[in-house]
Amino acid sequence: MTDHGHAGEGLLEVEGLTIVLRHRHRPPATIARDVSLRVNAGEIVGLIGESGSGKTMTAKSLIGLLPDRMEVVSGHARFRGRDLLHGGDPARVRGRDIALIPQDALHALNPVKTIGWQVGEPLQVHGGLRQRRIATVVGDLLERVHIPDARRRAVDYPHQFSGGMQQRALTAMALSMEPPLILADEPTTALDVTIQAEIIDLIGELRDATGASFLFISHDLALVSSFCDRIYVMYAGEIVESGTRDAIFSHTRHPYTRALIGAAPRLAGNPERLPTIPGRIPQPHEEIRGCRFRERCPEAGAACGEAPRLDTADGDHAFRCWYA
Amino acid sequence: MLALVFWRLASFIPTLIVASAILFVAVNVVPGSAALSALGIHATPQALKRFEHQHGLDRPLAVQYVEWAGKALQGDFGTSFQNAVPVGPEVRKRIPVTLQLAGMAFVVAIVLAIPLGVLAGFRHQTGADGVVTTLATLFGSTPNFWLATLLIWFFSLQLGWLPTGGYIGFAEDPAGNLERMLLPCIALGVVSSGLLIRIMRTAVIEVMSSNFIETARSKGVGDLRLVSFHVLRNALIPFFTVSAVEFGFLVGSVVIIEDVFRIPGIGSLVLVGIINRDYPVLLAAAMTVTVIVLVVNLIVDLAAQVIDPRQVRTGHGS
Amino acid sequence: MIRWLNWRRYGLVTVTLPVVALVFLAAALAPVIAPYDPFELDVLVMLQGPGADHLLGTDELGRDILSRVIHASRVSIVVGLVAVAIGASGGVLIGVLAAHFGGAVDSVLMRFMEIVFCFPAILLAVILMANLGTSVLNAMLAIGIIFIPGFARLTRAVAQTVQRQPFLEAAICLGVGPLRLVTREILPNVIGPVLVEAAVAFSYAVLLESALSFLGLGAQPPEPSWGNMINTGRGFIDQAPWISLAPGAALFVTVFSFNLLGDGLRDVLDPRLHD
Amino acid sequence: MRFAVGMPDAMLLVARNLSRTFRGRGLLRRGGDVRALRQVSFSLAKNQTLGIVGESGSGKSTLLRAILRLTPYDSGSLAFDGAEIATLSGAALKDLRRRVQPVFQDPYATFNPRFSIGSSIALGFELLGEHRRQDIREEVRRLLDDVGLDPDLERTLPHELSGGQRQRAAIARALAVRPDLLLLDEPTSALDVSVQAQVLNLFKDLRRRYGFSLILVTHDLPVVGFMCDHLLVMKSGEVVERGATANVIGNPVSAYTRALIRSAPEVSGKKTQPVARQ
Repeated sequence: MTDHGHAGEGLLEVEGLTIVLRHRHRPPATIARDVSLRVNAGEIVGLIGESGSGKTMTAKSLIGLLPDRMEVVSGHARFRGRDLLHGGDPARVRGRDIALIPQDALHALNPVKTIGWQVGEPLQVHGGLRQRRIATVVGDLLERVHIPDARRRAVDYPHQFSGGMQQRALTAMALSMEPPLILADEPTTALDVTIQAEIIDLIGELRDATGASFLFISHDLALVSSFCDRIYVMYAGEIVESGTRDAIFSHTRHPYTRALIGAAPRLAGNPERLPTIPGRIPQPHEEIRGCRFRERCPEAGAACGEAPRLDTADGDHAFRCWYA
Repeated sequence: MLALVFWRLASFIPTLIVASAILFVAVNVVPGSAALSALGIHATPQALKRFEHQHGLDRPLAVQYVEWAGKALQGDFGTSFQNAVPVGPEVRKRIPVTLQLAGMAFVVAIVLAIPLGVLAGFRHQTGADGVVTTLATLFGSTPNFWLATLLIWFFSLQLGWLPTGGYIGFAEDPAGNLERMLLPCIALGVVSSGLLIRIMRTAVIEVMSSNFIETARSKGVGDLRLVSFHVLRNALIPFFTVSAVEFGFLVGSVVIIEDVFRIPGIGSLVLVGIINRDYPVLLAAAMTVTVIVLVVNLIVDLAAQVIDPRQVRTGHGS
Repeated sequence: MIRWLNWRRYGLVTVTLPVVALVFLAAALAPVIAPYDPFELDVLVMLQGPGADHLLGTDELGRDILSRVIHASRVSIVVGLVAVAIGASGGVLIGVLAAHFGGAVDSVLMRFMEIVFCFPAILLAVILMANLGTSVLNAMLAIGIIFIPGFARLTRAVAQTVQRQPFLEAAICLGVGPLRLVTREILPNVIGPVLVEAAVAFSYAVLLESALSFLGLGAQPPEPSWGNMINTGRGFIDQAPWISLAPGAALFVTVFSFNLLGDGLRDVLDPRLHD
Repeated sequence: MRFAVGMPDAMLLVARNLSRTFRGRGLLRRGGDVRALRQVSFSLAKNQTLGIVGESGSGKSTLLRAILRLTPYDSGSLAFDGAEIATLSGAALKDLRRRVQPVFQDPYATFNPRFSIGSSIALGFELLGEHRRQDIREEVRRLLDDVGLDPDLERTLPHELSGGQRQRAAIARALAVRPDLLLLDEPTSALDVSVQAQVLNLFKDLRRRYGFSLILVTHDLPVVGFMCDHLLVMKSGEVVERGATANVIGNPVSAYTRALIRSAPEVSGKKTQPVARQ
């Protein structure tokens, strides 16, 4: 376990983070609004949301990788007590303190560089290691993510790896500087389900072995229900519910979370019709008065005309709803 | 990999045959005019017939082609109608001149294109991009013979810095050679760079939008390292493949530029052949230019395949 | 109900269209707007610099340069239009056929096109002109033929991309016949890129025609063309640079604006790009 | 295991020992062959729903394309309503094209970007040839309403719609020719969970209303669990298991099916089990 010396405080603390997308002709659109989240040392935390919920941009803002026209307009993000958003060079944090495992493994790898070179690149950029030492470390890393015949295959190019192996290589790359926090951005979306299960298993194994924390970003509530310690659910740029896995799935409070859980089909015992959420997710530029889920919410009432705050009910379990 | 190179080389032979046949037909598209122009318009019909028979011009075109191609393969391009001198040695003498001109001009074009293209692509949709893109269109829209004329007017006649044309071998007088090559290379190279800048820019934009760029950034890779290790090599693969076509255009333009600067290369020999209706000369010169272009295309193609690891056969099961 | 244009991205087109229109207008109304007869000799004003009488000066035979530049635009425009028409119609036909039939037809057609495409265009034009005879008509023909492979390659590439699209399979599965498949699904998607290519090819045709005339293989004196005027001017470049400068500038502006128009069309005709 | 009960003439689609090998390319052609389908047999009765489950490279897409006659097969037999699909021509082929309609994975790519949604759907009615021109527009609007879209969306271009809306439009286009069999190729894997639920419900509603049979090709076992009566599990071109969905999921016989079931994420807080590492 990494000892970060801030007892009782999270490894990563995000508070009131708001990200906007600037338009040339339109008023700015809010991509993420007042997002607060915490990742403790050694935790796997899930950040869940459908497309357009702002989950990926929230994560990218932490390492300064927002697209050109997006920017953080308010809020704080502290990593081990150090401010990530204001001052400081995000390039120094990236890969060293906070690493990223990207989605779509094939396209996330440079096609003209060998796997070994790419896995070792953070060591080249951040570490003062000698070439030969890097080669050894890279071999160890590839072995650690269970790439068979790792040392020999380090000289292969990405297209010579299968999808699952590419994702393993990207995981090794994220581990190379032994960062305390790893952001995993839908790392299994492009993979077959059996391979997906392998990668999930690998992440759990690496957490146990290295003590690193993971912020696991996904659109798949079912997937994260199997292995995340705590979960944040995002809807239309806001966190609507957060808590331990048990709290989220066994004591669901927010109507959106409940609807999302119900909407996923099961292997067996499905109802004749799946419960659905009427309407569609509001676009970031749409002005909405009150609760952003109100229009689609089966439980909406008079109070919803005013935007609810993210309230903590019992212990760690919080939700953004007047009626929950 | 080897099989790929082998096939590319093997397919070069039919390419050469088709290309030379096209040229042969293009040159001989109007029958009988060779004799007329060689002997003048007052020649008797009998004299014309005799000339045609003597040079084998009265036989079917296909037969003439096979005979010409067979001899050309051995370096024999026949003798000039005009002065009965063998054409081969004349062509050989001029090849280095044109190669130097085209090569240096292409270097000028590439030296302009790669940094400007990278700058524009890397700073896509910024002011720098706009300036470079406009510049590229300006360059590409300039008629090279007009630019050549302006360059001579300004640098040679107004300022008197450089000679107006002519040629001196590099071995004889390196400074004199470069002095005379400078303006033609600029005229050719700047115009060619127009298209090349755009190609490079497009290639860089394409690479920059790839996911692996973000992966590299997430590792803490800075701009300089990003461009040199991740962007450049990926962008150069399409760049060189497409720029080969532009090289063909550049070599074609040599015909005009050599004329403007009075450079005794293959290009001006083409014009000599045309003006004199000297078909053996015209064919030999045109064929040489074509072969240069095709060979460069071949080399670039092979090089692009060699630097692209995706062409390598998968070694392990994947 | 085809929607062609995305007028939100018309910026570049609105800037260049007036220039392009001006060039076309000058060509169409040349006899009306030209201040002098382009063939009229006036030995009294030989090699006169730009001035009130002759805005762009006169040439070695005392002819008004402005009038000759205006009249010369006719050669360029006509050659450009006809050559592009020949190249585009021939190329699109070959490209669609190659993409549609595939297999051996495709291989033979495209291999041949590939070889012609690799040919230095100017060289081919020069040789064709030398043998067909130097005339404006032959220049159109030669340049048009040279354009065919480019259009064929482009058309085939776009058509093949379209053919790999799921929407084509969706149409096949609906039972759309081969002819309708080409006219409804493939051609509408080909036309956009072909129009863009046509604008760029037009500028290139104007350049090529001028190059041929410059070498004495295109329009023949005394008929004015920008190429032969630049060539004539070379002989007097020291005393009278305007003889070469004026037609060169006209040529340059025309080529430049057509290239920009091509860029603008690229933006406007893409249905997917939006702000 | 025979799961298609009923009279033989009630069989809509029958595959027997269907095989297809993609030849490897190259000069020496060593070991490049891919056996996409190996002796695949199954049958589909009228009004049945069949899920075909498999991961990438399982041959499920090749099978689907063979049924649509977008790709040939090497050996075996594949009969639609008693007629061998490979030998169809002329009117019979036209008939197959009408009666079997696909809905593909990426709803955006299945629309010609130059045509409005309405115009793409109208094409089906035009080909059907049963409506007067002026009535087609009304039919299109009715169909859009049927699939839960605002009829006024007929004038929009594909890129102006959301993923879920596009998939609804794609379903409308397929339904325009009143097909007997709908082939769904990963119809919801590009969609969000909440949109997926809407689209899956829509399929069920429409099936009740229009009465078509359905084959659903997917890698997502729970989707089949919700949608299909019968299930075919494929791996490397072979059928490894088939039967009634509830039976297969409740009592899987093959190791691969068990692995698939274990790996399928389900909201329950249960832990997924990785399959044995390669």
